Amino acid sequence: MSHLTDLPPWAAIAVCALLLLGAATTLIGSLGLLRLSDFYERLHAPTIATSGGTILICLASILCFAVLQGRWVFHELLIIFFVTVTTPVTLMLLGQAALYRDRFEERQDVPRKPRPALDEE
Amino acid sequence: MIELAIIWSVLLAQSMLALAMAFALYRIARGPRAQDRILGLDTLYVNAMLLLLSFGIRTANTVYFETALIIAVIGFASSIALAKFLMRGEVIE
Amino acid sequence: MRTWLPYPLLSTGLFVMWLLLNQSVAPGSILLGLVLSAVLAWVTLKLQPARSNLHRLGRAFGLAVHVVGDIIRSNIAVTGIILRSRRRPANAGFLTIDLDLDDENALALLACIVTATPGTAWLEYDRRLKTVLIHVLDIENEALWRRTVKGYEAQLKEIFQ
Amino acid sequence: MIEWLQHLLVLPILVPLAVAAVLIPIDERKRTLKGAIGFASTLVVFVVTMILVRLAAGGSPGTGVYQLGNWPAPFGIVLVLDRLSALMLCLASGLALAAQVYSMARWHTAGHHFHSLFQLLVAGLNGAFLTGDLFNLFVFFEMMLAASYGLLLHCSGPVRVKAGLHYIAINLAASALFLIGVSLIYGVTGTLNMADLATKLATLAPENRNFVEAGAAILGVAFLVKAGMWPLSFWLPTAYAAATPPVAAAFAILTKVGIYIIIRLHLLVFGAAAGASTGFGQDWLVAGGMLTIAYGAIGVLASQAMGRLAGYSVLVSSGTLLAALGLGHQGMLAGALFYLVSSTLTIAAFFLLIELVERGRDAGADVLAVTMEAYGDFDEDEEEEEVGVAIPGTMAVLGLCFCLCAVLLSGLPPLSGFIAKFALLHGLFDGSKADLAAATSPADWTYVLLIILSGLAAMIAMNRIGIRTFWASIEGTIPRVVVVEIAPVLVLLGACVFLSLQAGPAMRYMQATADDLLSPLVHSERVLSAPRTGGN
Amino acid sequence: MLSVFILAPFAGSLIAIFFPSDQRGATAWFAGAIALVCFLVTAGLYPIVASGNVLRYQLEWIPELGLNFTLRMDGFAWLFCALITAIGVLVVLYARYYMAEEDPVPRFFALFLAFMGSMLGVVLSGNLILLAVFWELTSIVSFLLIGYWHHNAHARDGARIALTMTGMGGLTMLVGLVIIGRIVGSYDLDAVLASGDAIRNHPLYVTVLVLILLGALTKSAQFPFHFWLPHAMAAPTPVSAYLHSATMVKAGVFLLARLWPVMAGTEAWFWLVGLAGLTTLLLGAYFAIFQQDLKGLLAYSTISHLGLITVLLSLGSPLAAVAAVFHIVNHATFKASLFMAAGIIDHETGTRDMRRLSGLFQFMPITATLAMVASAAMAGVPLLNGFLSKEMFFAEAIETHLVNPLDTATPYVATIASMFAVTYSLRFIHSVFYGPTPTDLPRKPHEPPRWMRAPIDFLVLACLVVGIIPAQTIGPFLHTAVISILGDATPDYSLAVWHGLNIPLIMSFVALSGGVGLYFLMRSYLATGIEGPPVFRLLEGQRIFERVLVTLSWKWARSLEQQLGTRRLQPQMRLLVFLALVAGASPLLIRGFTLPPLVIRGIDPAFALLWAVGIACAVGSAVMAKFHRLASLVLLGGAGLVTCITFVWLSAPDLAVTQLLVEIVTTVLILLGLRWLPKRIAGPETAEDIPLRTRARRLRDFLLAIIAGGGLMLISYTVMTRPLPETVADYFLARAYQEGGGTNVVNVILVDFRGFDTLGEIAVLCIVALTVFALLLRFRPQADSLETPEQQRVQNAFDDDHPDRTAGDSVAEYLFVPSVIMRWMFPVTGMLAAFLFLRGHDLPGGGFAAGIAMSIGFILQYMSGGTRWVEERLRIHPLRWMSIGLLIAVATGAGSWLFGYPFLTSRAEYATLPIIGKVPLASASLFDLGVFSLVLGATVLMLIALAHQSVRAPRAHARATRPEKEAAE
Amino acid sequence: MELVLSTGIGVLTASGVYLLLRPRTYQVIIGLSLLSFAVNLFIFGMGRLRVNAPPLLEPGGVGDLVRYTDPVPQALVLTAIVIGFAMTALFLVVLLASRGFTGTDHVDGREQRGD
Ligand code: NA
Ligand code: NA
Repeated sequence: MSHLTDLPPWAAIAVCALLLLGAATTLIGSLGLLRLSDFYERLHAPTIATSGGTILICLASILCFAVLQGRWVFHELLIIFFVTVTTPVTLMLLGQAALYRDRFEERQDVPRKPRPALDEE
Repeated sequence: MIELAIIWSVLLAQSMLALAMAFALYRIARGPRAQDRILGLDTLYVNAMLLLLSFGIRTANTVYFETALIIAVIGFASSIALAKFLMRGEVIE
Repeated sequence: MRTWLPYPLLSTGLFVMWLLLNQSVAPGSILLGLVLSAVLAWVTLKLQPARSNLHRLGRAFGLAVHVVGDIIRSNIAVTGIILRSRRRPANAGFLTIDLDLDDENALALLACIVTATPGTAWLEYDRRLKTVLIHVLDIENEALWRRTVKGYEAQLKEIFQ
Repeated sequence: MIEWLQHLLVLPILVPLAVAAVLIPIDERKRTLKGAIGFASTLVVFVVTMILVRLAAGGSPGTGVYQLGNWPAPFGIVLVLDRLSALMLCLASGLALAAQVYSMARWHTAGHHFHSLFQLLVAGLNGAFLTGDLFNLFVFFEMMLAASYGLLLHCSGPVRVKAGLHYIAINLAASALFLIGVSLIYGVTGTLNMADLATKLATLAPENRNFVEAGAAILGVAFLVKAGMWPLSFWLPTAYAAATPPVAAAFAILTKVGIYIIIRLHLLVFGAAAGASTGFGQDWLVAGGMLTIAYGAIGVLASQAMGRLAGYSVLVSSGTLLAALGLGHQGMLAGALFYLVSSTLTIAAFFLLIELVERGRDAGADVLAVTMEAYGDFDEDEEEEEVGVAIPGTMAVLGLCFCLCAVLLSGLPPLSGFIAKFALLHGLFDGSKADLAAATSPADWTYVLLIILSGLAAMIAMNRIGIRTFWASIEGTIPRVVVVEIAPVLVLLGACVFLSLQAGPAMRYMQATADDLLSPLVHSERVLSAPRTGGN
Repeated sequence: MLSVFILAPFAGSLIAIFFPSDQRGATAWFAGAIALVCFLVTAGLYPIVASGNVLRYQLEWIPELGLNFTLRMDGFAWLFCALITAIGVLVVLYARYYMAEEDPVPRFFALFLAFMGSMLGVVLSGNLILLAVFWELTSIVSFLLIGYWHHNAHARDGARIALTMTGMGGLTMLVGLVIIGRIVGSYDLDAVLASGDAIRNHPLYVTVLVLILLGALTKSAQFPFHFWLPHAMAAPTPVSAYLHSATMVKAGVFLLARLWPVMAGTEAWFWLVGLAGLTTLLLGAYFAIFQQDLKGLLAYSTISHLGLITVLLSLGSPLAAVAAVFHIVNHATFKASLFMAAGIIDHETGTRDMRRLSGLFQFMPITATLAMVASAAMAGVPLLNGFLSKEMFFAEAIETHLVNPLDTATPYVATIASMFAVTYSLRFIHSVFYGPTPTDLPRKPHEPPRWMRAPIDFLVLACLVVGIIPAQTIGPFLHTAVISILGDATPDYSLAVWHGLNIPLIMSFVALSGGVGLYFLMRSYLATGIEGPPVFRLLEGQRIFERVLVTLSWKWARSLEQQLGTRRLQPQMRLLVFLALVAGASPLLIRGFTLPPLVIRGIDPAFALLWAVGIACAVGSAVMAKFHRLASLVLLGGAGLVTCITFVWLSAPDLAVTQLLVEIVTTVLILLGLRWLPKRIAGPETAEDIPLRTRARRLRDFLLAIIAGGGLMLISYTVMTRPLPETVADYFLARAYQEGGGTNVVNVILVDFRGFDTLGEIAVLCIVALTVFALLLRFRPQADSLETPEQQRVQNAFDDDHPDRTAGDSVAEYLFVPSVIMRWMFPVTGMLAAFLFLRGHDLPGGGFAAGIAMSIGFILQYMSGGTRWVEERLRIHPLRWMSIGLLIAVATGAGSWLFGYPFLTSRAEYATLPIIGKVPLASASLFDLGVFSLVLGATVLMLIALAHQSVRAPRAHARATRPEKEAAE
Repeated sequence: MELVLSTGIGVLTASGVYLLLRPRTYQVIIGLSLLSFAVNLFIFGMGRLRVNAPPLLEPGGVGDLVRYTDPVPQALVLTAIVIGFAMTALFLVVLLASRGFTGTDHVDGREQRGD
């Protein structure tokens, strides 16, 4: 069984840097959940984790295992791909739900549902 | 020296991710609205996935990868169900 | 060909996924991957997802590079917004953009790209008016966002026509 | 044993399991077919268990240990056939057969997948009786419980659902306790096999023994919920009374599973070989059992409806057994086993009888209305297939059956209920002639008193309810009862009569069973040293 | 030969049931023949018994317990047999005429024969327990006989009281008999009768005595258990004549006499038996005077006479025992005839009320004469049999047996009671046969049919003959009986009418004259027609009994049931938790338990932080479960996620995968259900608004929860910090690959080492899916959840308001983009499932995980397209998948039988295929395929069944409300 | 590690038990779920805690408890998870049916005073 300490120093430093960077990005993204004041603004926070955080940590993982095991198969790419594809679905639905609710509660800072031209005449 | 750096940086990264989870939890617990909670859960899932990946790096073991992959591929199912419930009052129509 | 391999791109994607998952190019693995990806595509046919005519698949690579670049940029930007002190709240707002994409898959891809990019979120698409409502975290660069989205749309139109 | 005969051991589990699988996709409208397949399966199981009883009674060494997957104990899961498990299997499958036949008159039409669930219940029961592994026991326990949930809810309706909710909630909590207990035992001893545990307990370090005992006590609570010990049993009369008759009849054995496992744990694991832990929990059983008898008897008296009366009778039966087990008179064990068989058969017959009797009365009309409503739900099969012909003198037969039930429940002579009570008393006063007084503790006397009082309570209550039903209500319409409904009742009661007539051989079997149970090390040795098929 | 006594009546009883109900004569002839046969056999056996032999018959029943079917006939038993069978014949003859056309006679005679058999069983039992068996049988059969006319409420009450009293006595007596048997070492009567000293000197003697007396005294209607007998008079008169004079009530005194040699003679015996007997003797006679019902009078008289016999037996003197036996016979003779006479009067006049009867002598002189003679016997008039035994009683009463007040009181009580007997006998005769011609009788009286009177003729003749020449008639039979009880202790006694002028004779004279005087003194009082004796009338036995019974068995029982039990769930749960705590803690506390050292070092801060999140999730979920269900569910998901990461962290990737997948499906399931729950909006949850009781209850539950959590925490911490014991895991780790063919040991355990668990586990899943499916088919949602959710209504309303939109446009619109992606995810999920399945044996994954993953793929489609959309395109047969899955699993396991191995023995082979190379073919994989199929089917079935409610319920609702609307229009 | 996990088990148990004693069916089902997490972790803990020692053998390997964590509790937990899942589903449907029939989500099918 291999250990992380088996990595050559350059790779170790790179892996650690990527990992830390990714984790930090993710942390900031989650911090956004805390700090941003409005739901629609908070909607952007998770995407930092799903994009920046995921890419960086996956890169760290790819690099780590590529060096450790000498293989060049990047199955972490699957994670990047699927996270990128699936997270937006939830966010879209959530955004629409919020939109619907705000309209229903007649909040003013939300755009109305677009009316077709026919309707307006 | 380098070993120590590796250990500490992995530890730091994991702690950051766990902290990120705590932030997401805050949003879940506080709301104020249901969509905020679901957003928090979605974030929690992604953070958990990254934590798992980092754990894979830490142990240099690939067997933990599948759990992360499952979160990536179908983890969104529960948040979609929640979001749809919010939107339509019903998960499956 | 269509009856046997209704969604070639899907099957290819599934096959690649299989190989990546198994991290193996052994004959058995390849054969199993081929069979599985064909069978799954065939089952998917029953759900009748919209078929797209893909023309210039080569352009897809360019799009990908473009997207990754944008993602990195907006990551930095949004990180900055979050870390800014509370005294300067984010200047967020809604944006309605007219689109002329018809292909469902292309639209879905566009939605993914827009939403996956920090700082923009796809909210609501109106099929009749062909408009999309987007929320952006930094409304000051409204023109930039319109340009970006239209840019993606153009690239997608090239691929899906 | 002939080699293929060895595989008979697993059939009581596999046959119903496979048949259930076959039954699942068959259209609900082909009820006759489903019923026939289910009946055939239950019949096969019954025949197999009869053979198993004979094999167990023969008791040649080296038989009756079935190593699933050909892995030896304590590593793999083994099924263990001894006299006790064979007896329980036979009893369970006999009841199942009766309930199965009864259900085919009408109740199986009152909901979907009755026969599949029923087969799975049989499989679960048989598994619980056969397995020699604590965690596998949990699995079969859950299987049995899950099927019982499904069957209790069979035919739906507010009463059943309300009762079901409580039943399920409590049993789910109890299942959590089961898991905690089992895993705690594993965490300290490193084994899940009961026979292995029995041998390990004596040599365990004291600080670990504490935890085994704590685990066993928690496990015990879970089983006592199932066995219906007061105060864990308030759900039971309600649930049993709410269940449809064939289901309630099959439930009569469910509480006995709890008892069965308590017997196993008490006499195998904490038996004579358990060192300092021998007899662990005995006082709790005595106190709990006696309180259960008292509560059951009070409930029997307080019951207005026969269903609840039967439910409380279940408690009386459980309490009698638990206390008998706890009192620790070895001579009582055989009597207790006899009592177990007799009371189970009686209560099952009574559950089946109740609906037939009440059908003629106004109160029964409601039950029937529920049935009819159940028919109505799928419009296309209104056609009511009556199996057999209505028998003349229905009331006479029902009355006779009721009398037999009353006699059996109150332990009046000459039937098995009396013999069982006599055997218990005979075993209780087991001191030598001179020190009989000294050997009989206050607990023993309390037990005797409770036995008398519970018999009296059953007599008064059955009397009251029987008079009201058969003597005081001449105006009530004579119920329409078909042969397949009354036949199982008669067969079950007939079994009691047979048991009474053949009490000698039966008691010999029980005595041999008791002797087996009282020598746990022999049992453990047999389980642990059974050879694998094909060497090594 | 003895078995005839049991066999014939019971077989006859069985046959008699099947006689047609209109065949009164034939049934009676049949029953009579059986009784006669028994009588003749009895008669035939006399020479053997008379020569001092004891007849035995034994059949093994339960030799292990010493309970055998032993019949034993000695002189005493013979005498009883003769009594039972002879009077039986007479009663059958009588009943033939007594029973009305419309009475279901076969049932009567069947029960009658059964009773005769039971009674013969009691007297012939050679085994104590067998005696108890027949004893209770007489109770049961008598219950049915008393309740023969069950349309009559009195009959029902009488039957119930009789059974309750005698049954209870029988139950206690059984205990006594068992103890005697254990003291003696055998239940065999011969052995018992030979162990008198052992029994009398045993520390449990008094206990045994009390237990047995409870049986004997209840059966013989002795004070204070006497009150059931008068109520048993609701029975047809033949039953009263037989059971309540000659036979059943004699069973109690029979038992006392039977056990007399081994139990009598002690002070306890004297006090207990004597006190009961004397009280009964006096009170019975006193009560009898004041009865208005003929049979009531006879019943109290019977009680009194039984008291007399009991007193005789209590004295412990052999001579008294002789008198007792003698009186048993005498009483049977005259009382049976009196009952029959009363029955004739009732039969011919239609009433038994002495207030209405009078002057019957002119209508039925013969019957009247017979009744007068029998009454005289009852009163103890000389030259009749009653006089003889009463003289013997008086003689014994004045003897001193033990020096105590009871013994002193005996002669006085005896005299007074005899006086009362004269009074009530006189009253019986005088008020029925003399006086004015009756005017308001329901029927015009005349003599009964000749053969109906014949039994009385015979019995009264017997009274006379025995009364005049006792030594030549009853003498030898009595002697045989007495010898068999007393053996060598048999005293000299003389059966003669005249013993000279002695104290007993004076007592008789006092009684006779006093009785007559009393009658004439009381005539005016009796003429008032008040039922029952003065003073005592107010505390009538039966009413007290009824009230006590109702109070005890009904009111108390019901309130106790409510006090001791509950039908509410929360208290039950609380008890369960509490008892589990007690159970878990007590071994640790009792045996002592040292706290493990607290290990803080080595805690990973990230892990700790993770669990801080997990703990917050758990607590939050609990807090929000009442008013913020969605939040609670989301937090539950968080707790599940932390659990999942924990599994990964601590080397259980398989668990993590499964936990995660299950978590997702559970969330969807609960969400599906949430739609059908009532809205619950945060109420007044401020501290002031909550009642104090509620707060107290919550605090208690909170404490209970804290203790439970703390307990489990402590236990788990302690065990986890201890070294792992030698476990079976070593075996699995060593063999998983070599013999199980897989590197993922957990999976090999699941499909091979402990594959049977997995089989059971998928069966559970299958059961639950079927249950859910079946239950939901009958699901009736509450009206308020029937409507489509508010969101949908608003959105549909929006669609309706806009002419360019059609219903459902809104949903189509907002799902437009998401559904494209969700649809493409379907094959991806399939690929993931295939991957998880195939690697399971070697790496984390397996059939279960694959099945759940695949089912999530289906859920996604349902969520995106809706139920109808999916089902128009995909034909899903979850039931079939389940069936096939279970069958595959079972068949795979059974496949090993072909190779002669036990069920589930796995075989792992490598097949070499062209191009592809070696392919692992493990039977365990096939088993796992079954798991996959079943899990997929079951999960999908549950989800779909729930989802279908949204489609089904509104439709059903519409269908149900349509007729109403039409009606309204 | 042990301390953290056992604290987690304790809190999960306490939350679950508290909910189990509440009057609303939904509270009970959440309680049962929390309790089942606790129980699963408890079972798991009975095999002791090891980091990075998953019981996955090298191909052809023979394992022992020195190198690998105890796989038995893991197998037990897997079974328990599945059964727990099934029971949650069942209880959910029963509580829905109960609510449908009785009109209330009280565990006793009717509102009690002071809950
Ligand atoms: Na975005
Ligand atoms: Na008169």
